[in-house]
Amino acid sequence: MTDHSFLTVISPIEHRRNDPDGREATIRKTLLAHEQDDSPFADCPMVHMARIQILDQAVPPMGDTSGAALKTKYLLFAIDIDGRVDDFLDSLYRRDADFVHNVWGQCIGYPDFRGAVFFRRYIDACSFSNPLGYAGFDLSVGDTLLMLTRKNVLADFVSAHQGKSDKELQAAWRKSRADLATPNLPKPESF
Amino acid sequence: MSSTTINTKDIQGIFKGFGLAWPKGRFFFLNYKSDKAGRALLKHLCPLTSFHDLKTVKPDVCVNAAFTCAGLEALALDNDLLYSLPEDFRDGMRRRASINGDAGDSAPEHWEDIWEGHQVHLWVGVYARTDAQLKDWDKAFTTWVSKTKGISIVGSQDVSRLVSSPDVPVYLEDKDSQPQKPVLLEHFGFRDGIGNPPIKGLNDKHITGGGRINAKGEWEDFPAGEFLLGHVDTNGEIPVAPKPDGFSRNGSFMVLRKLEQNVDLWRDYMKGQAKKLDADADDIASRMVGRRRDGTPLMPAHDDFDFKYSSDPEGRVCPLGSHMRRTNPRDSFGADFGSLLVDRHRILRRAITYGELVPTGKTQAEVNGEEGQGLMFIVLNASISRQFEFVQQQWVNYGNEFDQGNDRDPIIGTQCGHDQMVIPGDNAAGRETMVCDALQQFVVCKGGDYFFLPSISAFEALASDAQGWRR
Amino acid sequence: MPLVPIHFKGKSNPLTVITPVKRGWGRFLTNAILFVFHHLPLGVVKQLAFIHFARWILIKGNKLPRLSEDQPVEDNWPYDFYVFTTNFNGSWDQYIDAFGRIHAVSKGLNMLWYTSEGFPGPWPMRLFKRYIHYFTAPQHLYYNAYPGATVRDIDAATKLNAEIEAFLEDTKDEMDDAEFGRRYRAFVNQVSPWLGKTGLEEKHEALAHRAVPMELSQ
Amino acid sequence: MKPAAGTEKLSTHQDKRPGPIAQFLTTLVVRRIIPGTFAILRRFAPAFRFPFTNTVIVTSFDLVQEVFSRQKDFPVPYQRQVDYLDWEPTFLLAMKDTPAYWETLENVKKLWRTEDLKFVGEIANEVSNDRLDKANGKIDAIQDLMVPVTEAVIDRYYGVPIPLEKRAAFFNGCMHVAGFLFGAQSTAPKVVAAAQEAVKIVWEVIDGAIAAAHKNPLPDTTIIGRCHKDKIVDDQALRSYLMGMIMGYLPTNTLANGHALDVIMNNSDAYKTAIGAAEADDSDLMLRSVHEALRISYILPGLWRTAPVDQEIGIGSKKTYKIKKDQLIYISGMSAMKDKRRIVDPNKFDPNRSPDVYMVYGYHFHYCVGDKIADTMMEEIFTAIFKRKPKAGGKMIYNGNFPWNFNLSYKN
Repeated sequence: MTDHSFLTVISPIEHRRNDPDGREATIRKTLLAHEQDDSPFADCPMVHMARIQILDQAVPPMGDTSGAALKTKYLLFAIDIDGRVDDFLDSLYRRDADFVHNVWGQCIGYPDFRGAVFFRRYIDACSFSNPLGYAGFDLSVGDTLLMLTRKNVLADFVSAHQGKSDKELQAAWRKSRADLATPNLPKPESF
Repeated sequence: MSSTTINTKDIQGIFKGFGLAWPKGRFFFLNYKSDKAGRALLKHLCPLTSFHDLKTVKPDVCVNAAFTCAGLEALALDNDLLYSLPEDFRDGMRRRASINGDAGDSAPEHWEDIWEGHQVHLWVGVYARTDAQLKDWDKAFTTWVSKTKGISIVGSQDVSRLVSSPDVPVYLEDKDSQPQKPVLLEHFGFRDGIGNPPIKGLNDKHITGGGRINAKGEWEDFPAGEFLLGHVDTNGEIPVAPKPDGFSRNGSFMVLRKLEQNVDLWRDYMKGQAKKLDADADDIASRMVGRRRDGTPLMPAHDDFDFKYSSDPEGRVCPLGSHMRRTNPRDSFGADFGSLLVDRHRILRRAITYGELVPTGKTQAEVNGEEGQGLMFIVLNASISRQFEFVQQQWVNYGNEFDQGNDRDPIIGTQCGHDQMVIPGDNAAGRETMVCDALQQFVVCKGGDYFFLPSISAFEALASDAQGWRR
Repeated sequence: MPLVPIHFKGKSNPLTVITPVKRGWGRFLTNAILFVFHHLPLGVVKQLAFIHFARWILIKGNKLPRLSEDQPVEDNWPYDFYVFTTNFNGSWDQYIDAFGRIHAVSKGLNMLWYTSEGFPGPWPMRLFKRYIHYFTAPQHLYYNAYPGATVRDIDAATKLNAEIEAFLEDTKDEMDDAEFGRRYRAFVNQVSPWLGKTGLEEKHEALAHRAVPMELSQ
Repeated sequence: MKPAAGTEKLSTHQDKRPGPIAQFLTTLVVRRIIPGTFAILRRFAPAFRFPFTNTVIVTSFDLVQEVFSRQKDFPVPYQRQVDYLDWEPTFLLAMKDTPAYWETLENVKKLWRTEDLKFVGEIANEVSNDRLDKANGKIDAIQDLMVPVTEAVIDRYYGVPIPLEKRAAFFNGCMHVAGFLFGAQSTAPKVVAAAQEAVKIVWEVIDGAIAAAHKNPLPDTTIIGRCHKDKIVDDQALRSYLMGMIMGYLPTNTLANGHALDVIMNNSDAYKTAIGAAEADDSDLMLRSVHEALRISYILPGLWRTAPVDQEIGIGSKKTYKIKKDQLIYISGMSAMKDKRRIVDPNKFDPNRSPDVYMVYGYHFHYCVGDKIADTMMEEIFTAIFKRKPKAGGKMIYNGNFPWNFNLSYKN
């Protein structure tokens, strides 16, 4: 069983005086384009769940009227993955480098080079460790998809073979064994 | 403002329910052209029958009434009041079709015409002891309406109670499943009207098994606020309600759905499954419903009300996917939690059947032709979205919380043609698993809407010509 | 309570709540609480089976990444960030309800948010919901590898999987038909509680209903 | 030592082999001292200037990837050597990130097409099975299997037949020129002269093939035939491309296959995986096993880059290193792929690693242009070998620092 990583990253978003939301707009546009489907994470087989949020402003406690505020906008990236963070980052970069450049590339301090190594270093510089993590189940993404598929395959088999004779049952089972043992797995995000 | 004692004179009679004492009924759906005509109608209907009346006066004819959102708007009420109405109510049932699973045959485009274009402003439910009394009232009322300008009856629906009798067979194949004692029936031949939550301060006596289960595992009655506005609910709060307090207090939201029951289809399907599974059709039917025909629970029980599900977490005795277990899961989610996760989603049902009973061996067409059979399904709750819609959507048309995946309620769920219900087997008891596949649309919604059921005093205030809540 | 639909595909919902925590003792105490929770079994939450993944993390307000000289120093923000993220099944209201109503969970939550400024406690529920809603950060991109599955589906599939593997092994060789029938039926009876079908459906009305009550979202 | 079966034809070259003591020392340096030194450097000084030289050795995963990624800041130095070799126009391997590079790359892709891989696979499959069948249970896997397969591909796919009498000289010439290009970067007159001598025979073979093709046109399944038919580039350019594609193919493949075979035969996990993959006809797993073997061993210990102006590496990380103008940078992919900070348990054979940890074919810009050809060929050769269940174990025999012989015994 692979270990589970909870990655939490907060990166500052560049805020330019002459173009107040130029970079942030690029991020928003990119996120919107990938919101429903075509998710860059779908090709990273280790990602369970991921979210990206733009933190426009920190919310002070109710009743704090001192005007406490952050001076920069931040991008929150929280992700639950199997295995090591570096493997995930490399995978994401390989699948969709443009996405990385259009999101984190717009943040303050991201070097002006292309290459997964800079992405890894940047995320490392912005990530926070030691969360209290909770995982509802102890499976990798691949195992989860396998088990879910098996569940549906078995349900279909049982339903389709109600009231069959023992002989027919055995014959059908022999035929369907392989479908159950090694079913065609759905791509992540399509189950 | 809240009080622990509830003024039953202020609450409409439907809260108590018109049981077998008033077995005949007629629903009128009315429209009024102006606020003035509306007030005339309300005034004519006063006084409505109260909860208190049903217990003491016991009139021959009982009248209750409730408004749709269009009906309240047509009364030219103050904007403050109208804007304080909750959005689910303002949307109405038609716009909430996707939440309630009203698709396919139940889709709003197939509903009866009266539900189109917000014509229905007021529901008037009339319940009588005998047919003759009902006819008299009906005649007087329709004459009055025809004479009064600006008021029209856009639709009406006869309803009546069905009572089982050993002479009228309602079983499928097994004679023994016929209810022996006379019980209130619905058209599929099952006992109806049991399992409603008892309400603190309204019920005469505590009913073990109907209410909620506290942390100690004991049964408790529900606080009134879950069903009656202006009172404390199970969270210890007064639920959000329309303003002002006088308007909503002792009132409630009412969901009315006309549910057509395809008795022939149901019986054929059950027999077909029984043949396929080499099993008893009545047994399959009762496992789908979750109770026997006469209301006996499948779970070991003290009586028809007092039983729990937590001893059967896998649904091998009473299937988790059965209609009863879905709509009132009791402590299905674990003995540790009691009914904590269920309490906020309970509903008070005040349904009444329409159409004649179809005895076994006859078809619906033979009994009453085109008219059809079914249920005027009525729900009372404090929040339509939290209670009725939640049950409909999360418990009836979705099975996650019962470990049923996407499988829907076999009786009233929206079926797509390839849906199944799994009745788990039990190796210890030597009972085989039954998978009922290709479930059919046995119950079709033919229309309905969300109503506001005001208190007696609020109804009278709305009827009065004083400026009151008008704009 | 009207519903505000959210636009993410699938059966699980994201929620991010970022509450302010005072520095100094607040920070110390929060870390101590998190340390304690690291070592607590979270059996009740597992039993409720409605959270895929959740995390709590204390982010020091003065240690936010400052990666360039041009970036202003954050000297006008005297709090730390206490970030809670979760992926849950069901509707928002139902989720928060479960938090507050289950005694063990609400006690835990009270502990976890104890140091957050202005936390009213899990009861009364209306204040609790308002608090959670007040500090919820909007989602901009959400991804779920198995949108058609809930935690309960996965739990059921896990239980089922062990049985399937055992039965596949058991029926490796051809056998007498009657014997096979007997074993097959016993197997099906055993697994029958978990045979509900799951996955994404073309149009599943139940999935549209994941909403924050309008009284809070206004 | 008795020469292994089938190596007689290369006897001219064997005469030049170093004596046993020199060979022992070379092998020791190549197999133990260099990797050991690099491991220490990787840990303590991932960018290390070799004392008294102009060379910086880069050994950590991150820094190696960084230098690879910044092709504009760190161009390749090979043009210097190419100039000595009568090699005009120059080829991809010596080019900077200029429009000319992309034009050349486009032309190369027009000639060497993805759909040809099936043909390459057929050639490799046919030749390797033929060789293994004929050898009767004992074979020198490098000289009698891998080299002939490579030569067959060059002959039948490129369209450059190598006359039998020139075969040994051609092979040696290629190895020598490759050493001159990618090796110690020395341009001492003696070294240059030797390289110019060695390259002659290679040019002879290539030019001969092009001239012959003008007389008897080749089918358009071959590179030369296709180029002549579709007039993709002129002969001068074609000549240069062929040189490049042979230089990057014959010597490196010999090195790669030898090292990979050595790892798989001597690592029980790897051996089991390879046998299993061959049995199940899982070519994907076979390929991953070969790549993993090459990660554990290597093709080349490293590659060269230069810095035309002062640079800094380690950008965005906590520690940066200065690179001075005109310093030579030796980036060791071999060392990087064993970096514990990026790769879990780097000495363990695990074919299921993320594809991102491999830099077997280089990385980013200058990523091997013929990677798929090599992959297809390796897949076929290794499948053919492991289908015959060779006896595990075996020792690679070096010639200088080149893996030269590897004796396999198997059941036919």
